[in-house]
Amino acid sequence: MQAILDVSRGALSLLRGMGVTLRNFFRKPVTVEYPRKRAKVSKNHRNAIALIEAGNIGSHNCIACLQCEKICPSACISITGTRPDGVPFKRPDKFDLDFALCSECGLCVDVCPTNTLGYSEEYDTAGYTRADFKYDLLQPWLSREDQAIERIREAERRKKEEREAKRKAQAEARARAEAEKREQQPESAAKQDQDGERGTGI
Amino acid sequence: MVRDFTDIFGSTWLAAAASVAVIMAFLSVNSLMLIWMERKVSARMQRRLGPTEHGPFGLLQTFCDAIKLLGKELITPRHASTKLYLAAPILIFAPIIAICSLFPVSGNWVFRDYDIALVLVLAFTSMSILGIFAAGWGSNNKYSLLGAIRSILQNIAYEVPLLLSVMAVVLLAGSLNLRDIAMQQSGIPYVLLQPLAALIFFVAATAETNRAPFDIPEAESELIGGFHTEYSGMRFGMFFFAEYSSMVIVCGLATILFLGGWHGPVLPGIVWFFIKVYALIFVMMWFRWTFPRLRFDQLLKFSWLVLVPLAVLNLLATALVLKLL
Amino acid sequence: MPELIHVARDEDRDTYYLNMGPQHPSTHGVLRLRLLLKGEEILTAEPIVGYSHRAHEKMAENRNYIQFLPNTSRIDYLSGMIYNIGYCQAIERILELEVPERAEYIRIICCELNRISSHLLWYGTLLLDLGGFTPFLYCWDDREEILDLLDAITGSRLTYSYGRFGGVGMDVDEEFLSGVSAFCKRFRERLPEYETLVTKNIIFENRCKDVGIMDLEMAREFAVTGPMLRALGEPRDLRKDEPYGIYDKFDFEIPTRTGGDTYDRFLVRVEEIQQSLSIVEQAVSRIPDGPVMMAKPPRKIKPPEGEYYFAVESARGHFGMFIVSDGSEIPERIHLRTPSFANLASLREMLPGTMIADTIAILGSIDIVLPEIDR
Amino acid sequence: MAGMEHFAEYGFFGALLLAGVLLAVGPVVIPLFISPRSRSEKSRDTYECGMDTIGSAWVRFDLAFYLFALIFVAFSVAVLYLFPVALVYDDGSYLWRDFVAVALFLGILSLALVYSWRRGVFSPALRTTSQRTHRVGE
Repeated sequence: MQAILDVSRGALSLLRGMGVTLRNFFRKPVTVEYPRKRAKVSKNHRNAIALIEAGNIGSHNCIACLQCEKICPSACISITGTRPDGVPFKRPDKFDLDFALCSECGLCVDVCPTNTLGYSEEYDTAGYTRADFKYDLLQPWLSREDQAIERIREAERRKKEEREAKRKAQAEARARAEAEKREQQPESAAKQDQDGERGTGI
Repeated sequence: MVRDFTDIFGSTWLAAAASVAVIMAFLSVNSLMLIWMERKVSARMQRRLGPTEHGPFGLLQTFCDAIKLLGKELITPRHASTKLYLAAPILIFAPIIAICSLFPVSGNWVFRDYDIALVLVLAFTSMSILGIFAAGWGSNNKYSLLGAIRSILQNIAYEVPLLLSVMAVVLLAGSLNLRDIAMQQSGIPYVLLQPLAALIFFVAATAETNRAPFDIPEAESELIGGFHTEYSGMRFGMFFFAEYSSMVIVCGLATILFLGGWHGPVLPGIVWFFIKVYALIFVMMWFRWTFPRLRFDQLLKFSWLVLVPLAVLNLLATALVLKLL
Repeated sequence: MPELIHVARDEDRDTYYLNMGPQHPSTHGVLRLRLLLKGEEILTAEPIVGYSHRAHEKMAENRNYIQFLPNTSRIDYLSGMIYNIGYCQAIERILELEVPERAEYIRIICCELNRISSHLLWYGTLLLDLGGFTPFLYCWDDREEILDLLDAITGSRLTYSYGRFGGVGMDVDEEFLSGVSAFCKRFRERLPEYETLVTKNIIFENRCKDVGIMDLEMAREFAVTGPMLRALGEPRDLRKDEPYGIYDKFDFEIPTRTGGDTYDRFLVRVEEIQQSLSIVEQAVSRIPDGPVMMAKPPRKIKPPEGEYYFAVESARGHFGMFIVSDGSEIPERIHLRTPSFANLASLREMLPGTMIADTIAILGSIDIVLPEIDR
Repeated sequence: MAGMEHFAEYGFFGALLLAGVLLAVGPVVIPLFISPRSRSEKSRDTYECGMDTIGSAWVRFDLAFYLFALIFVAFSVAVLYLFPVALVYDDGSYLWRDFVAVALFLGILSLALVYSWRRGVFSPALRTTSQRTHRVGE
């Protein structure tokens, strides 16, 4: 008797299981046909790093401080930089990424002091040789480099002039103030917010 | 009036040649379509899409696969027993065409009408086990060997309930001629008179064809393909071909024995026959994509301690009822 | 039949050795089991590991504490978040850093989601090993939701390096939180379907019940932890026993079973999924506003000289980090105590006497992750 | 000879069997012309999960399997005798003799099953709980 009950209970469980698969048979598939349709990539998705455009100079804002190169656990970034004339910091002349080594940990992006590192949008890179994954991150910016340096110089010059002018104005004011019985307190130039851009000092 | 191929062609040999052509054409297209169907059914049950690339609904996918298999290298393992290893796919494949010729697909349409067709079908379907054992032993691979041993035990375990359930039908019909058996079901199909026998038959048939949940001889997650582990390219293709063809055979047999063969309203008989066959095949696929695999000893226990006693009781009951009526 | 080794003694003629793995579909990676078989019965079983050794512990000695961060989520790639955040918590404990409360909540949500996704993968692969392909894909369908959610905030689907010393890498937005709630709701609706399809399936029950039974003494001997131990009726769980993070603020239970067989391990994990869901729901409903990073995280991580041990409960059990510091930026030694390694060792005792088919079920129920064993 | 004529009737079936053998050879021959050849001897190794094979696969298999084979022989051969019985079952004038014969036959047959069941053929004495083979640290 018990055996018969067991068998029928088992058979019932099997039938109910078949019910589940049949229900799913008529549901809509969840597949995204990948090469035909692109998968949705989250906005924070980590991939090969890229240099981000900084609005005010029309190019990236890398100052070749080598912090990313130092922190990279896989040693896949190599940077060299020189300081152009009239620019207060270095500009990279080589920013290579060996993506074949990269583990997409994102430490370099975290550590970047000028927030100039971000992720590229591609997510299905493929290649036939290791050389295919040697990315030159400066490539897209090469054409704008001269212009960018020009702009930085321009900004630097303007800043210098402003500083000069301010100093001159302050000196004049001071002189005037001294002349007018030394009433006014001189303003500290250092206190002034220079540009609004983070940390770059442009 | 029976119209079989010997009547049409006049000569046995011509008729045989014509039958081979027709059956071979049907079977090759059929297995390719069944593989496609399997992939589509499994995909839909798992909420995937399945093949979509080649042809409409991916219909040509399996044709491409077949062509690819033809271009694959045939590797014979160094330590294999060459004769057995090479004979195995042939042994499995050879009886299939002959078995298919026995099925009456419509009231007056059968390749050759034999009075003992049922015995022939049962005998030759069991022959595939020889091929499986030759493959398993000949490969000299332990996984293959395990698969082969399991296969034999499974086949002999399920042969018995299969025969006993068929016997109940033979008792009712009083004939071993497949056409006669189907003819007698023009009113009520035997599945209504013999529901238990039909169930036992179908379960045993699923096991005979090594389909999940009874696919332990192949058991890709344990035995990595079991008896056909060492087979590559088209030799592996032959096993595949045989598996899907034998699905058609057992489902065709079930259709004739229990579902009334070609009988059905409105549509022509041959259409009804294939509708029933493919519906049964769909159920087999449905099994496969729903259940986990049984363990080997549970499988044997289930056959010997559940199916066989049930089949014996069913047979006795049938015999008793026949006497009472 | 030339050049094969023959078994020497005649009485051994009906036993034979079989390599299961490293290239085997059910050894979950590159585990190799050398089985001595008699027919289908296993006489001895010897797990052989090391095929995917990546020297994570050695790597730790060659880079500073921050640079080791991405490694942690690669040790056990299925519960990468738990390992990653566990490592951060260890360093925070050593340096006595204060983590903002919001960050703690985010950590709990992420870790528990990760635990669910890890259990889902185990669920699917166990069924796959037992021959049920369809539940496997249902699990992956649900797991995908979790991966999408975690991807949105961490930027990675598997190897999250999301934890930071003193907080987490990125704040979560409303969209993420509502996504998590939606996932919990949807997944709770899906659970009965799993139960009908798998848990109550008679074939599945028969495959798992009374297979791979372990007793408590043996579990202690092998230092078995996690769901395997809890399936023996021992409610050991670091989240309750030695609460780290803010686990003590949550209301959850440690599911246990007493049988200690494969089916019990299965049920324990399934209930754990539900408990994790409830933790996630609590966390989402109570998450406070605020920063996700401490005000002034230390620029250089220099733990004082000494030896430290910190452990978290990963999806597989007790994950411990033994950190030896010489006071510099680079660790002297980091030893990782990974749960599956200890759990796997018990195979030697569980396998003999069972059949090949059971091997697969037992192996599946241990829930091994080979890279975590080999490290 | 009457026997020969009887077989001649199955010429059709035999021809189809022959055709099956021939057609099975065909697809295996085609790849010989178009498939690539591997140069590595390693590819002809027996597959054992990527490791070198330990010993041959041609071993003696467990005796338990032999018992299963015996039950099968008992059953399958005996069931064959039922086919002719089934054919003539209901057309005689004997009312109960047929049934009693079949029932007796099946009953005796079932004894084989009962016997092997009682002898424990179907419940292999597999160990499910752990037995100590060695201790940690030994």
